[in-house]
Amino acid sequence: MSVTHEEPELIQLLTPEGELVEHPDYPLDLSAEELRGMYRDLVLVRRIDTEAVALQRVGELGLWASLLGQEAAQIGSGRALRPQDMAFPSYRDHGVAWCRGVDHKALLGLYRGVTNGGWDPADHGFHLYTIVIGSQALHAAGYAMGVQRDGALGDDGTAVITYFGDGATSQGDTNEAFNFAAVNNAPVVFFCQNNQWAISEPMERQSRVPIYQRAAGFGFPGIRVDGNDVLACLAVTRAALQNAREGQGPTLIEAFTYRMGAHTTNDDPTRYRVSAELEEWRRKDPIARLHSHLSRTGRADDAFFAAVEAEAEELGERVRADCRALPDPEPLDLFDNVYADPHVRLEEQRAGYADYLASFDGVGAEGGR
Amino acid sequence: MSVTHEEPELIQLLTPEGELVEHPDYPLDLSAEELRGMYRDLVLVRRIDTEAVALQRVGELGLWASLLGQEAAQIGSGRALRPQDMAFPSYRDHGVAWCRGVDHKALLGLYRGVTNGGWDPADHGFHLYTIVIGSQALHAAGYAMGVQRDGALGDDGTAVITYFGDGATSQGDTNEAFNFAAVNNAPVVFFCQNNQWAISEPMERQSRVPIYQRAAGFGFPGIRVDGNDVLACLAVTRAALQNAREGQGPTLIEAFTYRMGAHTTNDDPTRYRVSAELEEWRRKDPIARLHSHLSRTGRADDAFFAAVEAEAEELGERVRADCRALPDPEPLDLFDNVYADPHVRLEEQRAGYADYLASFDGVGAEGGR
Amino acid sequence: MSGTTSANAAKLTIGKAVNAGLRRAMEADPKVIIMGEDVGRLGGVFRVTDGLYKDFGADRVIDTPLAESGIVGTAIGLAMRGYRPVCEIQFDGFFFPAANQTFTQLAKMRARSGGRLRLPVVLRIPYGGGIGAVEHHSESPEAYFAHTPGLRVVTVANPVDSYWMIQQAIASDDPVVFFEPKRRYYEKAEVDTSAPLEAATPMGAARVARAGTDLTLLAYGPMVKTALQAAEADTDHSIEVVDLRSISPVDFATVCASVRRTGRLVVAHEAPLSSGLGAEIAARVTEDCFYALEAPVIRVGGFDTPYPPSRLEEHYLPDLDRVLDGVDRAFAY
Amino acid sequence: MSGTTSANAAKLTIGKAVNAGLRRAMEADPKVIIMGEDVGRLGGVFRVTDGLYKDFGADRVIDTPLAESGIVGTAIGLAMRGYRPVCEIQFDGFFFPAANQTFTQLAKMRARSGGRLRLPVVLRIPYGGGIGAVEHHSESPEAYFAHTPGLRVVTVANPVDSYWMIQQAIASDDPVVFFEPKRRYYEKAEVDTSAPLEAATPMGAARVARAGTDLTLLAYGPMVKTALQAAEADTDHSIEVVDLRSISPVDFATVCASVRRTGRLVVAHEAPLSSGLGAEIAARVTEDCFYALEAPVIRVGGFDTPYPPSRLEEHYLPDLDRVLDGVDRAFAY
Ligand SMILES: Cc1ncc(C[n+]2csc(CCOP(=O)(O)OP(=O)(O)O)c2C)c(N)n1
Ligand SMILES: Cc1ncc(C[n+]2csc(CCOP(=O)(O)OP(=O)(O)O)c2C)c(N)n1
Ligand SMILES: [Mg+2]
Ligand SMILES: [Mg+2]
Repeated sequence: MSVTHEEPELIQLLTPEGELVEHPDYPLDLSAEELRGMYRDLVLVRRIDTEAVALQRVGELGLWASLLGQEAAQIGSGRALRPQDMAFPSYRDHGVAWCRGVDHKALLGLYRGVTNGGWDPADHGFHLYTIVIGSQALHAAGYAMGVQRDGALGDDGTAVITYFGDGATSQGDTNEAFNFAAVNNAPVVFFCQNNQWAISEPMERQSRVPIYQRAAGFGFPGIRVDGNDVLACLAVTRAALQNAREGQGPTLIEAFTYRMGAHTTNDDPTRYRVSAELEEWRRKDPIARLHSHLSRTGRADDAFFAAVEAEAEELGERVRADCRALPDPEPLDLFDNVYADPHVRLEEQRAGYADYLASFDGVGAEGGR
Repeated sequence: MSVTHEEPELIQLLTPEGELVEHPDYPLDLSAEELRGMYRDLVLVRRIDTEAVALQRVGELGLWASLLGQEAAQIGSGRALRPQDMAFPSYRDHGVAWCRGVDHKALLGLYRGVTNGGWDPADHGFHLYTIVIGSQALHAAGYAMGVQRDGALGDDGTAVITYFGDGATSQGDTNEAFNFAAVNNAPVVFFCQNNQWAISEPMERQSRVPIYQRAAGFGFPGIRVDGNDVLACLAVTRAALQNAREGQGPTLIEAFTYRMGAHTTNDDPTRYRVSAELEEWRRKDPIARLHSHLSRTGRADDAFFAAVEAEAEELGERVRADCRALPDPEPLDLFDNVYADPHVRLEEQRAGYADYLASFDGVGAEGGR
Repeated sequence: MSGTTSANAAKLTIGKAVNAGLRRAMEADPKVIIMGEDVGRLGGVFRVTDGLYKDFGADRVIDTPLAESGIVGTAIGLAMRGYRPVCEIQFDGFFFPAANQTFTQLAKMRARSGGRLRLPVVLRIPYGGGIGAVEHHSESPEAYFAHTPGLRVVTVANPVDSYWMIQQAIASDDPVVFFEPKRRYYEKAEVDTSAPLEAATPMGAARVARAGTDLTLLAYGPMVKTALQAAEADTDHSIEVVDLRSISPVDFATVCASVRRTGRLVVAHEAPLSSGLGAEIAARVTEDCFYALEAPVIRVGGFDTPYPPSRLEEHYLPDLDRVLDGVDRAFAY
Repeated sequence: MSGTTSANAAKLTIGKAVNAGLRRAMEADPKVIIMGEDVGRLGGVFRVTDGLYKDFGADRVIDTPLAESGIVGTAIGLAMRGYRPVCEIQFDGFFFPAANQTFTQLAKMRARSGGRLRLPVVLRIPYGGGIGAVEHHSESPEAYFAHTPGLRVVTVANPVDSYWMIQQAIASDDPVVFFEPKRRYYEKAEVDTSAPLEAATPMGAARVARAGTDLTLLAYGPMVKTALQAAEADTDHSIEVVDLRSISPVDFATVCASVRRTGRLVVAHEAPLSSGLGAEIAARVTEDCFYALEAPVIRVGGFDTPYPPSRLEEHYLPDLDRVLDGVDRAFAY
């Protein structure tokens, strides 16, 4: 009748000091080039993120949810995906978006308020950001049930992944998704970025036990991985996706990481957390550790790091320019795409509003508004 | 990363053959009188149930949800409650209602359609039946949080229990309740009567693993008990309630039992389950096994059994008569008790409907309706 | 099948007509799947999916876990994968756990995607009272849906519409909420199942169910029968009955045309009166037909109370007399 | 506190006024507790519960798990145990996971119990648009609540009402949904906090916010300010502005009295027009004031689309010009 609260095993393949360690269940053999590629990913998504925060500060974005500190969890898991796979993200998963080839313009557009979506989920194997916490986990489970019905499993089959935070594990929908996936043995990986905080609420307000343990209660494996270790995130996600692909059903991955920034640009974390915590996590910075590994082992040289820096610099400039260049939607876009088929009420409202807008023509230069 | 699917331990103190067995964690020392009392409980609630089904057949009730087969789970757990405790039932928990002193008239009234409630939850430490699956689990968790805030824990403290079925474990609310209880260490026992079926859906459609295992995923103990063993249900529930009382937080009890009847009087189980299953469970009948224990050990004699039979007979008659005598509500009751404070719209509608009804006066003997 | 009907016409109840429509849709398109609680082996508590599990198998007729949010949420995912899920919500009162998935996800996702996603999901909801049920089994929640942009909402009042409109709902690339009048499930009529789907009246159109000149009586779903009875019963007036069929969007062209002819409108529904669909109809018709109206639009509805225990439901539900009382009130102007 | 005001009067924003009202209610009754996401140490994302955690502790200001159904569901349990929970739903768009607990449990439980249970639960919901937010942070879902018997629904438009009505909501033995106009959180006014609660205007009463003779302009919550501006801007007419305050039940006595004086009514809200609260008001006022109305009730509302991305919200939300356009339409009759 008792529950054991053992210290959870944390899968790690790269220590904070940048040393490789082996794990019997997760062998990983990456070439130096692949490692450099991941380093580049990490640096560039962080750069997009930093620029976006700055753009919000100057009013070019309405809001931004920073991934600072979570780059490894996102790039590691994102790079484990194959083209045919489908990801269902939350709202902070810019690193996964990067891996799925979603242009930064689309992400910026969402937070600038020129769109509520901005890319084609099918084109990228990457669903739209979902803001209502927990909702996307069910979409992923359902999509995975569709994959089953398509007979698209097997070695080269399709796997599904969904991303959410520690807070999201409290939501009924997330738990229903666990259960739908388990009961149907659906090919879906639940990837929880436990960044220790749900806005101002620490982990303990969301769960009494480590989150990965939730899975066993629904009858599928759960595993905790060092979320600041891009290699471990890659290896563990790859394995879970492969299990899914091969018909072995769902896995819950808890990537143990830390939200190094504010919840969003609206948030003031000094109200609820101490700086010592942040300091501690800074020492585990996901980029620093891969940098240290690459330079220590000679797998990358200064020229490489300089080139990545330069690329980041250039990307940063592009992000700023692209953001400012994003066109505002047209007023009558309001009525588009609400329905697939013609809709009598919206057509009427569109026509009415067009007339209304036209009635200002000539009243003033700006159309009177 | 793998999940073990061991055959779950099933706590049992009384075998189907009526033999007592000991369990180290659940010592139970009942006097012969207490055992006879529980036998009487079982027989009498089954009698109420049988009568109610019959009353539905002749149109005196609109519906009935039979507890047939689940008497031990309900009486065992119900008799573990103390007067100060609070129970949050589902819609089939007539045995618990019996233990909480709720008159059969109130239960019949609900299924006859003269009320949607029918008793005072505070008077009985027994909330109203809840029909929307899963909802009451959260009420119980919240009530238990109130008990904590009242400082009503301790040896003589208050514990809370909530009842639901196997199907209910799929519902988001039930899982949110598990989590609220866990995170707050609230004094609540989750009592799941796994009767193998949710209307036509077998257990496997609701959960991939035994239900008691769900608890560990939320960080509290789960236990499976023989739900047809009234003694095991009593002992296990008593222990869990005591833990709750003493501030050790929630427990999930899965009472492994069987719905021997139809889901409700509206249901036709021959469409989805085979009679062999029913036969198998008949051999585990919760009443038969206590009968066999009592008579084999001489703890009850024929006179006792005859007396219980006679009492059941008399109760049956009372149930029939009481049901038929239940008065219909008055039309204007419609508007009562929707709000505690006066409500301008309902007062207006009440007055309007009173006038409307009065307009038929004299039109015909029956008021024109 | 009755001997007097053509080879392809059958006397069907509303329940059987929906069943036949589902079957035809499933035959026509392998992407159409059924999901919900007890829709499989049992065929649903009202048997509307009877036989489909047997003939199409567990992959296309899915007995889901008992979780309405899960049903709608996974249906969205299935739709994104190219399926056309038809979800059964077992009873009206059990829709609410799915409110988030329906209102914030299903309804908005196409717009969110800038038109890139199609969400051909149907939610079938047996609704309304009058069957002597316990609590939560007699609700009429259609106004919540009508107030939610991105959804189409329809309901049926007869077997012919049931057969065609369920197929139209499935064929629509928009999410459609399909309300079935549970107390009318056993109403029968001849349905000619041989016609092509394209020939059926569009599901967005209201229908004049009975022509009349003095007053328009508008109803939908279970109240259409009551409205027709009331029209018959009022031998003093010529009452036109409009069956709304589409709850959102409302076919105001047909409704207003009728009101302009008759000058009076009574709207009847089972849902609580306040902020019910009748309010929208009254507001809009009054705006469009201000000078044609001889009387304010009169609404007849359920009271603004929770649905009562069944022994009171005859008082709660607008019946023939209450509808006629509404008609009288309209003529009092 | 400004030097020119009395000892107990303070210049408060709407946000601070709700905060002060919460504090006073918590001081007056130890059973009043606050619960929700981030309401504790952070003081809520709008800081409406600022300081309460520090002063009343974690037992009375509860940072809950991230689960709205859990919040409302446990609040019901706490209420049954004698508490008076005030739940914060962080944003309007995140209410929907709690729809089942709110609509099938909270709203109906008193009636279900035959009046034996009291459910003094308050749901505070910051609502409405105009703050440049991302999706789901700008919704106006009040009509869903107005259509749900068993709930009381109120909203505020100024600091004085904010201070008193939150206390009245907490004092009520009925469940009250308390909508806070988030884009007006920083509107300031003098609030005399010394008066007894009993002296405050009842929360069910509408208020004539500006007297006029030619047309009644009805608004609530965030639109009251816009309505007042419109009334000022229209120098050709004398416009009376009514601040509804109570969304359910509506104080039709006050509204109709105004309409009978002016003969014209325009209703404005942010929510989608169709089946919005304006529909109920138009329907009911037309019935009650049929002969007094010179024009149909004109509704000005959000369009029947999902709330758009923020760069379009100025087009979605009825602004001064759209309200004036509504006024013009009313005068065109
Ligand atoms: C259903 C719902 N409730 C509330 C919110 C408001 N909200 C946005 S993010 C957030 C915290 C999320 O925490 P977590 O799941 O840990 O993800 P993180 O932001 O840390 O990545 C909250 C409460 C929301 N978006 N959806
Ligand atoms: C939210 C909700 N959805 C659907 C139903 C309809 N329904 C009533 S009982 C039932 C099955 C419940 O199964 P279980 O939880 O195992 O309890 P049991 O009836 O077996 O005691 C269903 C689906 C409901 N009451 N509530
Ligand atoms: Mg987090
Ligand atoms: Mg069951």
